[in-house]
Amino acid sequence: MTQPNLSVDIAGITLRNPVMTASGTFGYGSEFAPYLDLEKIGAIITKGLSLKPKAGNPTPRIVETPGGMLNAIGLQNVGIDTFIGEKVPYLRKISTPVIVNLYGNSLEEYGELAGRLDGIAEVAGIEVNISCPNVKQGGIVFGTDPKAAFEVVDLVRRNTGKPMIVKLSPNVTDVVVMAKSCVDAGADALSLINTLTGMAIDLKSRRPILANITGGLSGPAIKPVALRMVWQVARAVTVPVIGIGGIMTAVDALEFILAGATAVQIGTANFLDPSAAETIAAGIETYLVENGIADIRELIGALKTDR
Amino acid sequence: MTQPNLSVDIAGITLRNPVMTASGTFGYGSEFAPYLDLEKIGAIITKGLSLKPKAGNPTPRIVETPGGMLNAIGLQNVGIDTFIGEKVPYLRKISTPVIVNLYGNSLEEYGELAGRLDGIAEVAGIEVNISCPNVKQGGIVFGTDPKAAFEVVDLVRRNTGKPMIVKLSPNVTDVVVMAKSCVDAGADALSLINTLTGMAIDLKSRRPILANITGGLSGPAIKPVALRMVWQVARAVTVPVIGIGGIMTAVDALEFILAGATAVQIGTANFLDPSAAETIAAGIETYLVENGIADIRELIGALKTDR
Amino acid sequence: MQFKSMVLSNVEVSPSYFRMRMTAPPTIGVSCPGQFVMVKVNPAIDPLLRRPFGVFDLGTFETEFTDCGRQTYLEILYKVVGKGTAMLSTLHQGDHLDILGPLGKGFTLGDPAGEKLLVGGGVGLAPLYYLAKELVKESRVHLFAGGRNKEDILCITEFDRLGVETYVATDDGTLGAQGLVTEVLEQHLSRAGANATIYACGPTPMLKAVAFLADKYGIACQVSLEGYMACGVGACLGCVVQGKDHSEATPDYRCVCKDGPVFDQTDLLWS
Amino acid sequence: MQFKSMVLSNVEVSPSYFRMRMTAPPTIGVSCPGQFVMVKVNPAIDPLLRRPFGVFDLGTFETEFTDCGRQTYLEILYKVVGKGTAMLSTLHQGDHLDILGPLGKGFTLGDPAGEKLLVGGGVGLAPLYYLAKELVKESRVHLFAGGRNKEDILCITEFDRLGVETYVATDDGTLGAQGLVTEVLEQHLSRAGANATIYACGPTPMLKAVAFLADKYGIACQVSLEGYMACGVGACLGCVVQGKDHSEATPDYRCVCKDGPVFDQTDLLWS
Ligand SMILES: Cc1cc2nc3c(=O)[nH]c(=O)nc-3n(C[C@H](O)[C@H](O)[C@H](O)COP(=O)(O)OP(=O)(O)OC[C@H]3O[C@@H](n4cnc5c(N)ncnc54)[C@H](O)[C@@H]3O)c2cc1C
Ligand SMILES: Cc1cc2nc3c(=O)[nH]c(=O)nc-3n(C[C@H](O)[C@H](O)[C@H](O)COP(=O)(O)OP(=O)(O)OC[C@H]3O[C@@H](n4cnc5c(N)ncnc54)[C@H](O)[C@@H]3O)c2cc1C
Ligand SMILES: Cc1cc2nc3c(=O)[nH]c(=O)nc-3n(C[C@H](O)[C@H](O)[C@H](O)COP(=O)(O)O)c2cc1C
Ligand SMILES: Cc1cc2nc3c(=O)[nH]c(=O)nc-3n(C[C@H](O)[C@H](O)[C@H](O)COP(=O)(O)O)c2cc1C
Ligand code: FES
Ligand code: FES
Repeated sequence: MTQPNLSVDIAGITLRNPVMTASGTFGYGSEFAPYLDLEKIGAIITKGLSLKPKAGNPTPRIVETPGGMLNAIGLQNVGIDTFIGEKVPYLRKISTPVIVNLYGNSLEEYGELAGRLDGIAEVAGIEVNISCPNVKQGGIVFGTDPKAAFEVVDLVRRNTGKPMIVKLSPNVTDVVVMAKSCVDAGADALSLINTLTGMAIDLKSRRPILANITGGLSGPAIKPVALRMVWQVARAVTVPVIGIGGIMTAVDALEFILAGATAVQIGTANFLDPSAAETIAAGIETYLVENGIADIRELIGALKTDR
Repeated sequence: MTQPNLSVDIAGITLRNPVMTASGTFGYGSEFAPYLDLEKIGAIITKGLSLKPKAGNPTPRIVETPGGMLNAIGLQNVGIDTFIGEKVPYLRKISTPVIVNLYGNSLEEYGELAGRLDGIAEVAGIEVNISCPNVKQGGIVFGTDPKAAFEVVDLVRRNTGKPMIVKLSPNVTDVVVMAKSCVDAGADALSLINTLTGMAIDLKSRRPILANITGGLSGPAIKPVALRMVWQVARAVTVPVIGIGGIMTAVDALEFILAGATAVQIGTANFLDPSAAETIAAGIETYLVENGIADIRELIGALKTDR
Repeated sequence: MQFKSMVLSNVEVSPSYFRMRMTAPPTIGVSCPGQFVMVKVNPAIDPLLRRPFGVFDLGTFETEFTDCGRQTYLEILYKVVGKGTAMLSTLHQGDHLDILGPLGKGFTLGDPAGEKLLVGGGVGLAPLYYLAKELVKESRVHLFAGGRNKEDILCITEFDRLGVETYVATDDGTLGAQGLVTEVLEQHLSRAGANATIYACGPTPMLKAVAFLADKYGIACQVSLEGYMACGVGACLGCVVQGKDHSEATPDYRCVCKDGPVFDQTDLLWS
Repeated sequence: MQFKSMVLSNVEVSPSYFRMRMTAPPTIGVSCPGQFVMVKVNPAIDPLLRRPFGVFDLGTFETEFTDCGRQTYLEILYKVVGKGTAMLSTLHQGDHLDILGPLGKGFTLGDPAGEKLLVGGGVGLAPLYYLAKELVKESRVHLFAGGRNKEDILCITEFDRLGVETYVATDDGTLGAQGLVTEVLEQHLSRAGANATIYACGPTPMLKAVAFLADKYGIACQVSLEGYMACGVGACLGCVVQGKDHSEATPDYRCVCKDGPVFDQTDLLWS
């Protein structure tokens, strides 16, 4: 059999295979270069970027939980200026598309940031993280209110010509409502899920383990929730969906693809195995070969739900 | 040191210790009698009861997931008539309070069922499961809409003089809003969390593993989410809160109590160790003794969140 | 009952099939062959749930390590199919397991005068060995063992040694007759007495075919089913199968774990 | 690098302290003492994250099992404190582990002429052994080992054998001087040369006290820190500590995993 096609298109970005790395779990890519071949993965999504450098939360920032982990990094990042000065030159050296995950603490910050990134050729696209509190509006999270989400996405849309992925929060009653709102506002693709809000307590000290009290749950534990949401959203929208949440193996990734994901992102798995993204991409290829599937696109949304 | 006090009061029901068994995971109690002493646990919550017998979903109904399991039993149960005829006589033999978990597929069913249970002396209290679709209203789940939840709880309140616990769904944007709505409608106590909606896929057959496609996620995987929600709700309401979700050990139970739970429920753990509830109750006692704590109530909500 | 057990041996009897012997308390009461145990493979949460396995054998042996000079053991015969069984297969003598059981309702031995026809597909053989051990005491016992190839045909010499007459069929003919085990069974059924009983365990399609034959020849038939289980004690309602009177309006679900795993085939709805 | 390793030995050297030797590829490049490895205790998801351990020793031994007749090994010295280390302690020779490392920036050996003062609290001793091995080649090395009681004082004879002068202090006086190791250190500092260097690893309060003494006596001091880690390679930002110029407005967070674990004490904000 000839080589199967693994390439997919997300919002106009061509990926050599559907395996991307999730924001905040892969640094700016260079950290992982000693462990895998960055040219063998579909895309790199960089750590959440903001306009100004952000200190992030005090420590402890991470804690292991059953089958998962909580993080409350607090979106620490270098800010757009340092990003342009120090990170972009490295990204120029790799041919794999680099997608910049961004966030703001106000509507205006989102808009301005998107505008500044629009001019940078090395940025193949942007992923808008809307799981952030709107500091100006009493801290309500953009991504949990369809109207607030619409406003953010709409503003970003007007400030960028780049392919725009919107990353959805799972901490909502109806993820489909949120998804539709973002698509209506101009999202070219949706990625989900971000982390579930959780908490861990230390009995001895009688304190929350995380300095921030609550944090975001990721890892295998959340996979069933992520799979369900991806399935719900993929059936409800026409833009491509990117599946994220607890993907550890090629089998996990293929399950998300069956559920309707055009691509997947690998997050926590990078910590357990820094070559995970490459291994998973290779595993998908092997699966296609062994099952005589000529094109990965045959599997997207191919889940059979009749009985 | 003298024996510590483990007894707590939930909505007027006195529990000898704060460890209850969660609905749907402990049958009607008798199934577990060979493995533990039912007189050593705080309360038994029976399988979700409906007015008419309910067939439940086709199989497969359960599947293991990373650190958890999905179930889509479909609330199979014998219905109120058989419950009264066949189950109540057994319950009469044990002194541990028995709380009946109930649900309806319409507002009216909830009301009628509550009314019928009101007259049964063996029933110490009721736990209203609002994580059910309102069949008459296009299937929207009562427990995900504050108004629908208010209506259900309000109606049940008017049909019962028994202590009433309302069991909250975690599949919502803001669990505090739901909690307040239920308290406003007359809930004497709140229990949380019910299962998170999830999904599992079999790559080989390209089908969902559960016949029902989606199911409810329980077990250690969900503990961080449950702990966070219990903490949020306990700070926001004045009625007692019962913590549920992935509790496997006495340490887990104590963490929920620190977060604000007056009692806890043991669910999935019963499957791994049928004596789990008794073991956990004993473990809590040991902890109190070893730490010189005279009364479990000293720990309720004792989490320190200042830094 | 629930007990801590120690692995005594864990041997690969055929590629990916293992036979594990472990300690059991002397008070372990297996009320009848066909019951099963739920094994917690390790104390961690991965895998989370217990795994069900039929009782392959039960007995005692002499030892100097107990006061009474004897030790009770339990054996299971299992196939590595996924995570839990893969982990089981790596255990060594001296490793510990947590066991729940014996559970469920097993086989009814019935009238000793009748011929006993055991039908096992692949690892479905597991509960039939302990059954055969009981049956041979008073009855004439035949075993029909089927599989895809010779590697799926397990422990035949052990059955031989009990005095059981064995018949083998494999899909590829690498052992015994080529074809389905039900074909070999049918040849035998056509001349079996009316008081014969079939005892079958194996994949569902095989059980269906066996039940069909039992009906056709009017011969009593008990089948041992599998079902995805969480609790093993009839509480979670995860493992149910439809009883003969089942309908949506008047549900008749039976728990494989508590009402079974062994059922009279006429009590089930074979859809 | 990331490699599969086989356990060669795993010995309890003191109650709840273990020393594990495992295979490593010959190309494993430890650039300097003080680096660490991230160990995946088992391939399951419980525990999920890798666990960080300092490199206690590294070397080769003769063996007939490799072509070149030698095998590289790596040693860690660890204390059982939770789930991951408890599981590690049950591993036997022949068991497999997945290792990431060596990672991070270790100790700077500096001017050989200066006296080298190693300060270890409890299992904080771990990275100091490999450091001492390197330092003794050219320098005079002292070790100050502290703990709650004599069982926390590890591998002192190994340091002795290297020619290191060892001083011990325990809280309860069951070994060495009674009191804090920093008290013993201070006695020595008062007569140490200005070109001496302190190398410290242990609990944070001890490191703080050591850094305070280093300032007081104007002596260079490198400290090895701990931090909760997920990635180990500087990507997750979980393990950070505040650098000397840190403020909310101009954040100066350093990754323990990548910028450390060893820092010059003057580069850190000791709040
Ligand atoms: C009453 C009963 C008796 C059994 N006796 C035996 C026996 O003697 N020997 C033997 O080899 N097997 C037996 N099985 C099947 C055995 O339980 C499964 O092969 C085993 O649980 C697979 O676990 P795994 O982790 O390797 O597979 P995975 O596929 O990783 O398991 C995932 C989940 O599915 C469940 N599962 C997978 N396959 C089955 C199955 N066929 N039946 C029920 N649950 C399943 C597992 O228990 C687990 O919860 C029996 C099953 C039942 C219900
Ligand atoms: C750079 C570095 C080097 C270390 N070197 C050694 C060594 O040589 N010998 C040794 O015994 N210990 C060392 N530690 C500490 C060791 O990593 C922890 O004791 C170990 O991770 C505890 O795992 P556990 O599963 O037993 O404990 P648990 O408490 O169950 O672990 C839960 C989580 O907390 C983390 N954690 C717990 N304690 C610590 C800690 N002190 N530091 C960092 N993370 C922690 C674990 O990694 C895990 O993610 C080192 C830590 C770091 C950061
Ligand atoms: C340490 C850490 C940091 C993260 N930082 C970000 C971030 O900056 N922006 C973002 O959109 N998501 C962030 N995430 C969420 C991940 O991108 C991903 O959505 C989530 O972890 C679920 O996937 P997983 O289960 O594969 O890890 C972070 C996750 C982790 C664990
Ligand atoms: C098999 C199964 C059946 C359940 N049935 C019910 C039910 O009938 N009514 C209900 O309110 N909750 C039901 N639940 C939810 C549990 O009571 C509990 O809220 C949930 O499992 C989380 O707790 P755990 O993680 O300890 O299992 C069921 C859970 C399981 C696993
Ligand atoms: S396994 Fe729970 S009812 Fe059968
Ligand atoms: S452990 Fe991830 S940045 Fe240090």
